[in-house]
Amino acid sequence: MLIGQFRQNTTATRCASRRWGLRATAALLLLVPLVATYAGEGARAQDEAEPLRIAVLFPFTGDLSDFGQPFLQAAELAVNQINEAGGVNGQPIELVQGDSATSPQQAVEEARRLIELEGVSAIVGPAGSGETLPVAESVTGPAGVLEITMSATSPALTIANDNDFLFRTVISDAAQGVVMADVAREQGFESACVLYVNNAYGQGLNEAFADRFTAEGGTITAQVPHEQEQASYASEIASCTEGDPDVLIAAAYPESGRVFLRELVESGDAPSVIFSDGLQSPDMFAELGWEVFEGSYGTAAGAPETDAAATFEQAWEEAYGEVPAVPYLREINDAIYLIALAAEQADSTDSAAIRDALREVANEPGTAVGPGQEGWQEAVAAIDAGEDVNYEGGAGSVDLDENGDVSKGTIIVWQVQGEAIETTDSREIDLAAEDTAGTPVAGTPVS
Amino acid sequence: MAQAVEKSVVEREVALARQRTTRWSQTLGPWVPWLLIGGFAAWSAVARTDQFVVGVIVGSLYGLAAVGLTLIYGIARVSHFAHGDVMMFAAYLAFFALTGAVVGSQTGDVVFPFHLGQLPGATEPIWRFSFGYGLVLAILIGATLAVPVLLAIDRFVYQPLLRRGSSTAILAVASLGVAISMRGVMLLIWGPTGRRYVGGIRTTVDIPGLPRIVADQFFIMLAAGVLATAAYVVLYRTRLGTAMRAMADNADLARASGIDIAATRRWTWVVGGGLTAAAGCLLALQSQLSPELGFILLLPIFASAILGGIGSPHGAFLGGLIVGVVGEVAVGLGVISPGYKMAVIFVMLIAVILLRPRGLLGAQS
Amino acid sequence: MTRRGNLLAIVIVALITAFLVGLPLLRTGSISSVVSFLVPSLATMAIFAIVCIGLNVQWGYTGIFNFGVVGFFMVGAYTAAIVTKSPADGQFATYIGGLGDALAAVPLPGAGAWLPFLVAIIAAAALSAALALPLAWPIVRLREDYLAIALIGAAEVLRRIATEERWLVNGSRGLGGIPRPLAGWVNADAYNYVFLLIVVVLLLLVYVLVDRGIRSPWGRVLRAIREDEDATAAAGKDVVAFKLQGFVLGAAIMGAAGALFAFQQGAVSPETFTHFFGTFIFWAMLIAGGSGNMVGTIVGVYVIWGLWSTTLQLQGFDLPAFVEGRIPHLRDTLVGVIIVVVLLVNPRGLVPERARVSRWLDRRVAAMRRSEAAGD
Amino acid sequence: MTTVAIREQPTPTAALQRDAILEVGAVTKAFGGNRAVDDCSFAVGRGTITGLIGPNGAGKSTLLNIIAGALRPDTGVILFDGQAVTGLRPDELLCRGLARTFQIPRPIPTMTVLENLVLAGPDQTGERIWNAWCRPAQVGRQEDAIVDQALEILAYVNLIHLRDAFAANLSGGQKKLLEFARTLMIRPRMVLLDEPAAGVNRTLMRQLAEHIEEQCHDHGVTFLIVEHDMDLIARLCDPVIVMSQGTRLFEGSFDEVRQDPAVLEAYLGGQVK
Repeated sequence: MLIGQFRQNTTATRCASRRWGLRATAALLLLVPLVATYAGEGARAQDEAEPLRIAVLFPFTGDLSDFGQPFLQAAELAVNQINEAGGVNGQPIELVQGDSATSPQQAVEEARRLIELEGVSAIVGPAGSGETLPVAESVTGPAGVLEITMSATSPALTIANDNDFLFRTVISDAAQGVVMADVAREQGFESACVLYVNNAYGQGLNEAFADRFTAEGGTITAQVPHEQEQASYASEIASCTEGDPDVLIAAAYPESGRVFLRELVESGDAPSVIFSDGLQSPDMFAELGWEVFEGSYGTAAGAPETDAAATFEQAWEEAYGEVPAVPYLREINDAIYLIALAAEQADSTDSAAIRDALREVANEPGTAVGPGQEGWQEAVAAIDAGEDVNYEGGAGSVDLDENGDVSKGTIIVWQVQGEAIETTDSREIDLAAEDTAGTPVAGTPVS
Repeated sequence: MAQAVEKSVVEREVALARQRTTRWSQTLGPWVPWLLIGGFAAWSAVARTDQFVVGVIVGSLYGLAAVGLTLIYGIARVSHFAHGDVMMFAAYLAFFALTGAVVGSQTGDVVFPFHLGQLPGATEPIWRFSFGYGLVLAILIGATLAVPVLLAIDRFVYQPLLRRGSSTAILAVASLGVAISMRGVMLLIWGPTGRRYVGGIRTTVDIPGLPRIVADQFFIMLAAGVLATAAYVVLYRTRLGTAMRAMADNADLARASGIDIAATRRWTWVVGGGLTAAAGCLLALQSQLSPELGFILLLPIFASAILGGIGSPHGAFLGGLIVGVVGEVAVGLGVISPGYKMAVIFVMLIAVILLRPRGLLGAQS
Repeated sequence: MTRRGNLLAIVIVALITAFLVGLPLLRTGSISSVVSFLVPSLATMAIFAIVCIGLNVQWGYTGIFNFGVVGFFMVGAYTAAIVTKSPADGQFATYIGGLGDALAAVPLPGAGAWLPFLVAIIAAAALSAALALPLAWPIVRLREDYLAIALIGAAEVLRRIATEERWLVNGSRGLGGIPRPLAGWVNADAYNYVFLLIVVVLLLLVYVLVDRGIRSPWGRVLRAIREDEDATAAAGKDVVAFKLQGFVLGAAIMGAAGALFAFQQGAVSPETFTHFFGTFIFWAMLIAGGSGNMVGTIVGVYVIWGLWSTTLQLQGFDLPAFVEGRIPHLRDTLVGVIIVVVLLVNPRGLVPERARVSRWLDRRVAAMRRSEAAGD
Repeated sequence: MTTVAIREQPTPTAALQRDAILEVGAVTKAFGGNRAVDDCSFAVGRGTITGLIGPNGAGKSTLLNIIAGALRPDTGVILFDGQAVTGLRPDELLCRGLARTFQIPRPIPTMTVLENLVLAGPDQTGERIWNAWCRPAQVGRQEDAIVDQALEILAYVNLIHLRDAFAANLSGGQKKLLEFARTLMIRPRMVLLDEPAAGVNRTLMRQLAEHIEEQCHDHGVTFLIVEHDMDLIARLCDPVIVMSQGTRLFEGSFDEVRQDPAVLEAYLGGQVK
């Protein structure tokens, strides 16, 4: 450094002075933010009178972008209901959008923006486990901001390094895998192969299914992972069906499902297929042809047959028309309600305070309250009266355990009937009580 | 004394050098790769018919695109890292011509009022294909529209760089920039969701002794075959082809012998780009349209071109077939996970680069 | 020329700074939130700057055409994760390594807070270099476009391995719960500042090391190889050996940056390390800033990542729905266009390479000029 | 041992009798089907300035590239100072004292004249990166010594006034001179010059010729010069080797060469063709 300075001062003085001037300007410009810090005022005021700001961090672009818009509708539905019923702490909730772009890196940047610049008290999202984990570990956990994901189902989130700021309103993949295995056995299938998307979601489903299926006496012939972007899945399908399984378990997204399901059928002697929730896509079936998969079963995290679920459906129909067969809408709705209730209970918009109140309002004991305008009004009245409340949501009872997970949930069984996806069964699962797991509770077909 | 010893070294070398011409390895050596490839092809055609057929179909498309790549490299002197994206871009243009769809919002497409799908009977399936004459027209239009785009890119990006005497590497970086921009444009206009020309399950054709083949795949193979033959005819039976090959051999010499360098360059982009675009459309027919697919295609296409020998069009086509078949069959054996398909292709690429850098049919430089 | 170039660079840097600071300020009106937003962003930039310095050693100085940056970056990140984490409990995660506890138990003052991380960074650089060497050994003497496609392939294979091999790095689930250096020593509020400090110190260290290397006879040989391999060979230099050294040093630097990235993110998974994010962005930064110039590299990182960040800011404002839903795509397109435009308009980048770099030679020439001037 | 298919060939023994610094034995190099160098053998005597001439396409430059290690021969052997150096890299040859220049001079264009010379300094400690990091003082001392040597050589070849000019901005002749100066940096025992006179003006050429003679006579440097300029050959070279169609046609003094009918035939034949 000294040498460089020396040279410039001595050899090309005229030129050097100008260059130093430029450098100084550059340095000054870079210093602006730092200087401004000290000139600026103190920390952001956590005013009691401030409205509650909740952010959604949804995949509006990227691989899962199909889900972004319905997800946002679900969040808006809850926010509108609460606001029409008087808001939280007497103020309407403000909803802020962020785009995770289905990319961990962008999700992290966005979470940081939502927290620091938008000043939100809680984030709902992001969608995938691959994004949720870095967001929780590097942004919301250290910053102490509540994060509730509605769809990240990887078991790894249970043990995330999140300072207890990460929660989820969706049950782990294990539940769905268990029900898929039950359905397969009930249909009388002896052997099965699993074709799963090679990510946290597919892997979790694959494991849960395989464990349960073999425990129930079935045989797994193959477990084949696949990538999302492929020109052809011929070799994956071939490896999967090589052992002549009775049924193929497809745990994937529509993006790849479109391609491999078509190739599967075209290959001729295709086995029956059971679909995961990722493939619960009417668009995909319409494109492939409904008649091809007539009578095939699938599973999804779904609504229990409770009043709360009915309330949600009714509200959705009033607002937007028919409830689309998109997963996790109820979970989003529940997440917003939980945050609002906890904020009401804590009488604060401070993230930590909301977090502390979250389990109180979600778990027993307490007066059961549900979603919807009326539900909100009842809940606020109960809280004002100093009573405990226990939120029972559209997706289930949403009881949060010490890890921030829900262990009780409802898995629906759906079937392709005609040109529609119809729910035929709905089963409650309690992963905490292993021996009772998967016992059909509401065995009667719906619809 | 030492001098004498050294002298005998020289003389022994000289004797050996003259002997060496008659070694068996020199006569048999060139046939070894062909025996290996032929043996593998025969074995996989019998033992792994399913994967072999898929490999041939996908491979013929890799091959077509690799012919385009090898022409563009050999004549226009661009290491074209935007090649996969050009394929996808052309496929999307055909998609637009057929359906008129561009993404207007997050919920649905805005449909352009005039499109081929509106023509009477354009979507009525021909024979057992899943598509009608509309798609054939759309592919032609897609390929035709892609060519001027390529010519413009060459005119405004690659040529100025070449004129400035930029290195291969700079051109490759520029083509990477082009690839990223093209991918971005596709994402902007058509969104990230995968598309396809025609939905539904396609009709299959049963031929005794063969696996079920989707009728569309006959079309793909036929079209690939016709295009490859056409390319061969253009390159080896026309004045233009002679000029192109002369330019690939030695641009200065070609200029000296009165060949219009600029025009030949343009025609190279037309022929090479057209083949690439057609390969993209056919690939989209085989699987789907997706902006992300472009970059993924790059490795197999380059592997095909290098395997066949850069600068050798028929080598590139053959290379494509080999890459396609080996990739599919290798993961079809069940020994390695299908996720390693690209790894198999990568290993082939490295092996060729190391063992036979001029490729199977490439001229020794 | 240089003056105009410098002016342009300053104007662009100023513009980016104005956007980076101004947009959030406009949004929040609170300077402290802007600062707490920008501090982690600066840390990210510093990490990316380290990657770009690595790429600059490879491309800017040695002329090796690495389109597989993401491979080395990822290897570094994963290495850091498995070195610092506790051993796998097998419940949700299987991976090899997990030396964090063992290293924390080493009887050194406060070992738990720094030793695993120091080891992790060194291991990340070493493993990255160890992978780069056998990979580059056969192909470094090849044509540059073969090298590029081979490295794209290699990076893709590394990504596949990370996705497929669960026993190694937990497969597609990735690794979470990566500890952070010095986390125990400071409270959570101040941590972002501490981390920024750590990253900047490492950036400076890498900068000084590379700068010293490049401004030595070693760097002179690298630059000569970049210009003309045959002529450099005729000047008595073992071209392949020097290219390998440049490549391996660059890869090691990328690996170290990957380790820092893992600490920052706290979780790594294969889906983070896309070619776009892990390779193309760095190329855009290097080309925009000026390859062959360390300051230029850092300016490039600042400009491109600032642009990136700024586009995210725009989401806080009301925009037409058509634009709003496409901001990331617009930004991706812009990255590509920037590469092309810079190559066409100003191939030397915002801050062009300095003509002569050897520090000893510089000093001698300066002295000679001085004495000549005195003699006149 | 059965010998197969030995073609009739002038035996190299005559050349090998003398004290040779460089021996080329039965070197063959083919590009595609075209044999650029075809079973060529000769020797270069120590301390001579040997000319290598021949019509265009005779394989002179290819042979020079093979000797200098830039190309690998298909068959054949090259001995430098009695040791086999076939297939060694250029830098390994340089270590042994064999330097070369290029037909079209190739200094590093983005470096100054001085830097180009300093680059060529042999055995630089600072070329190991850990030395650059850890022992800057030692590197600096050596760098100073190399700069002194480079300045000395620059003064010797009369390029000192261009010390800080970029090599890209030099004239063709100056570049040739710079390349010649570069070979001197390693204190060579033998220098291969590829058309040193091509495109060089008379003054510079005379200067160059003087330097070559001086180096040869005063420092015992052997030169092998590929050249088309017969004046230069006539002035400097003895002996002169004539190549035609990839092989050695004739060897002798310049006067002998000029009168040999086979040589004339080769030249005229080459020109007619």
